[in-house]
Amino acid sequence: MNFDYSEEQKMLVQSLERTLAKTYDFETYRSQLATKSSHDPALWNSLAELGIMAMSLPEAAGGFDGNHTDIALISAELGRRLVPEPFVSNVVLSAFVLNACGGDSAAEQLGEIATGERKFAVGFYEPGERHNPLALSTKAEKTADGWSITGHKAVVLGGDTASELIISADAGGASLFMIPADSDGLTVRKYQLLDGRGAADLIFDNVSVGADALLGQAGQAEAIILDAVDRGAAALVADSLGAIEEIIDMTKEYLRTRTQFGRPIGSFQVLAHRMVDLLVDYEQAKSMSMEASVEADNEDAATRQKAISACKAKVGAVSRKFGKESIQMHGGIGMTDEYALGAYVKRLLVNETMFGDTDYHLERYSSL
Amino acid sequence: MNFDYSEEQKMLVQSLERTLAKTYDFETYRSQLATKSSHDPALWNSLAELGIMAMSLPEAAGGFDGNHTDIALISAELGRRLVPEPFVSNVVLSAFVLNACGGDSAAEQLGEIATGERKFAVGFYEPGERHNPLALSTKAEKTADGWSITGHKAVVLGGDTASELIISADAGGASLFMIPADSDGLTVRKYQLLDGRGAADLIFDNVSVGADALLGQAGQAEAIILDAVDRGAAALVADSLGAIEEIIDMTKEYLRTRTQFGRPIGSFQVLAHRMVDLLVDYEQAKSMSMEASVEADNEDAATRQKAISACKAKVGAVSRKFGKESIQMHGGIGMTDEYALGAYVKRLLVNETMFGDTDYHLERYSSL
Amino acid sequence: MELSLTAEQTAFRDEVHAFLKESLPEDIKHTQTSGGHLSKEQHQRWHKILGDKGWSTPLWPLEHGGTGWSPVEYAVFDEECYRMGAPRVLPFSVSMLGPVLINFGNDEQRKRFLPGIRSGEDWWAQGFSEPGAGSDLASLKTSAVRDGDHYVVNGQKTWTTLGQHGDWIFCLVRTDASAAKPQIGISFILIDMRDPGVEVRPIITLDGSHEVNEVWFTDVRVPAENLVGQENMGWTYAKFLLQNERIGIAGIGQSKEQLVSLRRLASAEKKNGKPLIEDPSFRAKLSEVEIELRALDLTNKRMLVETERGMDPGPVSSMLKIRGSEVAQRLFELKMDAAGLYALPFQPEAGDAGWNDQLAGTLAQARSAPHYLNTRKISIFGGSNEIQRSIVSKMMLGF
Amino acid sequence: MELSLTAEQTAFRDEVHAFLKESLPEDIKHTQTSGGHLSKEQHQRWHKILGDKGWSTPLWPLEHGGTGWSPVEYAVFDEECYRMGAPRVLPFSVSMLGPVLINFGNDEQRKRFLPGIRSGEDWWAQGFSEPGAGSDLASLKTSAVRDGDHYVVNGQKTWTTLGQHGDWIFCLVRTDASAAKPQIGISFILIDMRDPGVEVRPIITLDGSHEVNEVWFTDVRVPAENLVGQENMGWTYAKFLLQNERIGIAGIGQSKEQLVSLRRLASAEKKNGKPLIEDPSFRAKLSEVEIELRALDLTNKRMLVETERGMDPGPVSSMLKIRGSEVAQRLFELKMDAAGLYALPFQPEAGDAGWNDQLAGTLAQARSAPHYLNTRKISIFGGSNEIQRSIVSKMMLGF
Repeated sequence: MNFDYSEEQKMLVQSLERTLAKTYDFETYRSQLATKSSHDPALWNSLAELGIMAMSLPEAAGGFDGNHTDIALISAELGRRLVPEPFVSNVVLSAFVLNACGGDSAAEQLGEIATGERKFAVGFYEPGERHNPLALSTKAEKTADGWSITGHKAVVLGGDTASELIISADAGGASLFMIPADSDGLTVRKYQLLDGRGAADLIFDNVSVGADALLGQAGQAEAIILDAVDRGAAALVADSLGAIEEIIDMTKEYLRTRTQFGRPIGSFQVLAHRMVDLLVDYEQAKSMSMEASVEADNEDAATRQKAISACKAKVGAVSRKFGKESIQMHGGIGMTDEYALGAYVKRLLVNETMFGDTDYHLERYSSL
Repeated sequence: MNFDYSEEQKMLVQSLERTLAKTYDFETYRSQLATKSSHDPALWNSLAELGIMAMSLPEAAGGFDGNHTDIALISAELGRRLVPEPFVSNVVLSAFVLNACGGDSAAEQLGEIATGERKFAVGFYEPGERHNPLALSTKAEKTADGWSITGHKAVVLGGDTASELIISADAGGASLFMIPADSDGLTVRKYQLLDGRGAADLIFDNVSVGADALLGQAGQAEAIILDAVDRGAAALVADSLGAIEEIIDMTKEYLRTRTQFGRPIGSFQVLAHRMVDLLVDYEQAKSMSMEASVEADNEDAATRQKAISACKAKVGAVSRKFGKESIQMHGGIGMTDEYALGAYVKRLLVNETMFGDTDYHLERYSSL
Repeated sequence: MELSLTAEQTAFRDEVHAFLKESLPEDIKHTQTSGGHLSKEQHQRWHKILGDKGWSTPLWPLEHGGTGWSPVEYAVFDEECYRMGAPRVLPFSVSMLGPVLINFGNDEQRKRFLPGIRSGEDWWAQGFSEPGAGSDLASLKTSAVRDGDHYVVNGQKTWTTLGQHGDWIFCLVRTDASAAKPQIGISFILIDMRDPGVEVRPIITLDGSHEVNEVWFTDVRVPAENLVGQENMGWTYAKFLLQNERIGIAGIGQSKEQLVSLRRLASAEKKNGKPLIEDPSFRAKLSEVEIELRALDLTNKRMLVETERGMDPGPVSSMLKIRGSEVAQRLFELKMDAAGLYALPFQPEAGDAGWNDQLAGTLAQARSAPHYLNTRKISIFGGSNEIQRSIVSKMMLGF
Repeated sequence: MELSLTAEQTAFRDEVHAFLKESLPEDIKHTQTSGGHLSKEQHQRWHKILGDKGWSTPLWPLEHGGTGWSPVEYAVFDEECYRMGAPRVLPFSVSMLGPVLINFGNDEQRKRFLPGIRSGEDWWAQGFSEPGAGSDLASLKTSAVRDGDHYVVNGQKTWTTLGQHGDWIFCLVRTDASAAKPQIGISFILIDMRDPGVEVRPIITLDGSHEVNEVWFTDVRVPAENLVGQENMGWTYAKFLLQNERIGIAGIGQSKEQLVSLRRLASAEKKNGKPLIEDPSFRAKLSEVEIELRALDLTNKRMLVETERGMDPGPVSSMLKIRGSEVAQRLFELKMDAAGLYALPFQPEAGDAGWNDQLAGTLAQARSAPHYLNTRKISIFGGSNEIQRSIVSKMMLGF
């Protein structure tokens, strides 16, 4: 039993930290938001050059054969710096699905993810069915030369920047399809999320695709979907931990330096003790996040799901508390858009809600 | 809309307060516990003489035709003084059931309750079915000259002192029977509850009773049972409010006078602010208790049940918090048996759990 | 004890209902109930309608245009407004400044300002908080230096709600910097925001809305007749003003309205193929806050009645504000959770009048997270809940 | 990162398991797992069995009888004990006094006292708290006045756990009443409880059990050689002792055992005709505490490892105590709630060895409320959770 990261992992994180410290501060983040885009090609390329997209991918696709603890380390840095780039949708979800489904073009596509040159996104969820990734109204009907797809995918992370969309549809059971974003009959309604990351609703109206659009076997996708969602959840949890660490630093600093009634507000016992409870919660969340990053790769689905759900539920609850308490402790300044705290709180809200919210995972945990 | 008690009510409470202040302090309570009995005939008689048993009973039975706000006022005083006497089981539950079922001897029995000369108890609950008063395994079978009863009634409040036991049994639907405590085949397993009030488990093994043991109509008792339980719940809630007021006084006093680190512990902000939250909770609980005491008499069952469940759930949650917080604020002394606080905390636990606990009422409220 | 409304109170409620039904403009009702932001014109139009009816300043003394309503009647009015989708009149002029002018102003000031408050024609902003003086209000630094028959004001106020619309602002300013205690040497003064040297800068809050502002004063010359009461006595008037807020401070009407809208949203959302509102775990949370609100409603009325009879109003308003804000925040939180994934797209303009772009999700879903974020403020502004707890503990524990 | 046990650690766990299976007496296991009170004889018998194995003082330095286990191995041992129903050795002699004697005592004292601690033959009690010195330990008043080659001790200690069995008590006493700060002038001294002038009076706690005591000292003559370390330096040793508690302080093993017993109880109880453990609302509460415990288990091991590598142990033990006590208390609370109506009959003797009267409900139900009440103490004794929070905030915030 050990809680250590490898030397390679530490070096990767250090170079990522250094790059972001140089190129991406809160003002950069705000300017990027002002452009109404979640994506900056220059930043994306510099991240790709660091190797963060390749780290966890198979060697055959130009990757370094890493595991989910690599993903977790990288996600934490992106969360810490509020980077809105579509890392999770490409490197975690799309790469996993492509790898799991195999197929002729998979190696090539994984290679494009590793270099960052092509972007993918994965859509499972649908309107009106909350957090269940297996609830499926989207239909894929067999046609003479392929498939015709009709349905609606909700809040697809990275759907605003992807050229290829991987979605689940009912073709005699849950199945996966890859569809170009510019297909006829497909409306991609793009928007940004609370924290500036990008997403889209995808509306398919009899979209015709070739036979090769089907990834893997028709009707056999449930296990892959659940596995992909678990990996996405584990990545977002790590992202939250990065954000929480930043919130802790900001809040401790504020408690030490902001004075009211002639003394630092941290010297008021109610605030100091509440900060301590947050610190204990942080340690608990950190432990769960570490466990999730290890178990995300576990091939035993029940063990993996139990660990992921425990973690998503716990980190979700802790994140909510951090959001409320850090704003309250900051007072008015915490309410303003030009102070970074609010951006972190919104990042946590998105991470909490994506890939199953706290209640969903608490219930799944209970049922396992 | 007004929140006032009548002059008669205020006078009754004052005389009850005066009597208890004179005759029943914490040391009296402890000596009574030491006797392993929930009942002191002298105290019971002096309470009867004040008219507190008669207050809410019908004039025809020698009562004063009062309502449930009278019960609430009296219950609060009994809670405030930790009096373990079987007031609720007689004056609230038994009197209501006897009155509701009518019958030849009802007036006489109500008269005996008004004077305190005979004691009754009501048993609806059974082992293994938690807080549902309608779950019924006890059977009453018709015999040539009456009924034969077999079953088990759990934690019957006042069952240790009652000479007559009113229980529910299945006789083609929920039915009520009155059975002498000394009947053959009936085992009355007496004990005291956490706070010193008395109760018993009743085990019926083919207990033969006459035809007149049936109260009201066979199979028609469900509405009466639910109504009786609601009245019991409203009385216990008022009892809790009395206990909570006493806890508030003790805790405020302790915060003001106990010094640590050279200052009163109430001057430590975390304790002061937690006390404020308790005071707000108390006001909320008090409002709900008032509403319950008014609505307990409401003939519209849905309105009554909704108000009672809201109140029982709210006061239950507040009581639990008061128990934990008041002990924590007192520190070690709050853990000891010879300090009164623990007795109040235990009184609250009994009141929380009897006649449906917090979860039961939250769920019932949700379903109405 | 009688917890239902009396026949008179019921008749009064019916009267309010009938008036609102007849007089509340459809567009205002729509903006209000859909969770949008009212425009300045909408605020003022509604204020004027109430003023014409004599109901814009109900709690003022009769001789100044009050209605003589009891606290319970006011609560009935307040609830009926929310039930019908009517906005509340903003508190700055009516609930804050008005009573100060009535109690501490002079006849000249009352004659000059009360009519514009009653009609809503004058838009008043509040200038209390400063960047360095939040919870510790008395440490404020904005200065007013007497120069002939004027005061020259310099400094900065912040968190000025809807100050972007302001005609006038009432401010706490420091008139004696040498006073022994920070509470001494503060004055209460009225400043025309259209005067030279007054600058309003927007503060965008984390939900993306522009509701609060900074107000900067650079050598603003304020006529000395705009001083309210005595110089250096402003702290007394400010304390009076803050305590005076207790009626309506629990936000019962607003929370009841939010509860209705939460139930509506949860009925439309699905979980496991059934409406979310039928889900046991959601129902338990809904019931808990519903019961808390039910209790708060009664507590509010009970305390207002007790205050009328002489109970110390200090802890009452603080206790009501603490629990009222907790209940309101919980309702908005549950709404965001009920909205599910569609709480996440950020479309802050969606609430603005005239916005007509395509939404991801419904308007209720789209507004849920911004509302949640925005209402974090209610436990901070107007004296944080920590300050409120200290007020109560001081009064009830002595610490 | 590798969160599973290594092959060596698994082998170690198996070794512990095999030893416990062979050596744990059936009666001790039964008393322990049924939630009863161990008798003095049971405590000492088990202590001796562990001592004979060399496992009674595992965390001591090897040369004094320690095992050289790593923190993770100790955690494995601790959990396996609870899994098998083995009691923990009481901390007073082994975890508190022992390390102080090893670090600050003299050879003579070590030779005289360590063997009796390892074997459990000497029953040690702790004499720190006083009626006026709870959280504020340094304000203690019990005095020790030097008289020739003795100290004469007068005063009163309280909350002395299982002091009714005590042979010896280690005490903080005031040896210099004129010191400038209360922390100065305190000494650490060992007192034979069988000496004249020592009186133990029971304190019955609100759950009806006799676990803690008052210990009164009237002119007790203590040989000067029983002073540990230097006179007036006792506060330093006491702080060392309290910080030294971090291993095991989170109570993981005990809470895991309680979780099992909670699940057992909730499987036997019925709600709406089905086992309570299948009820969604109960399951949600169970899952929440289960997840919290799962996190705490990892946090505990992670922090112990970090402490070994030089992380400041101060905040670690406080953080683990805070959350560990909250989890434990929550488990006992859920157990009481799960027990339903049969939590209410008060049968405090039901846990005593040999009690054979008829119970209302099962033993698990009967013990549930007394256990809930009794475990309120764990956030009070040994430094209340408020004190722990202040320790952490001092170290991590500077306040």
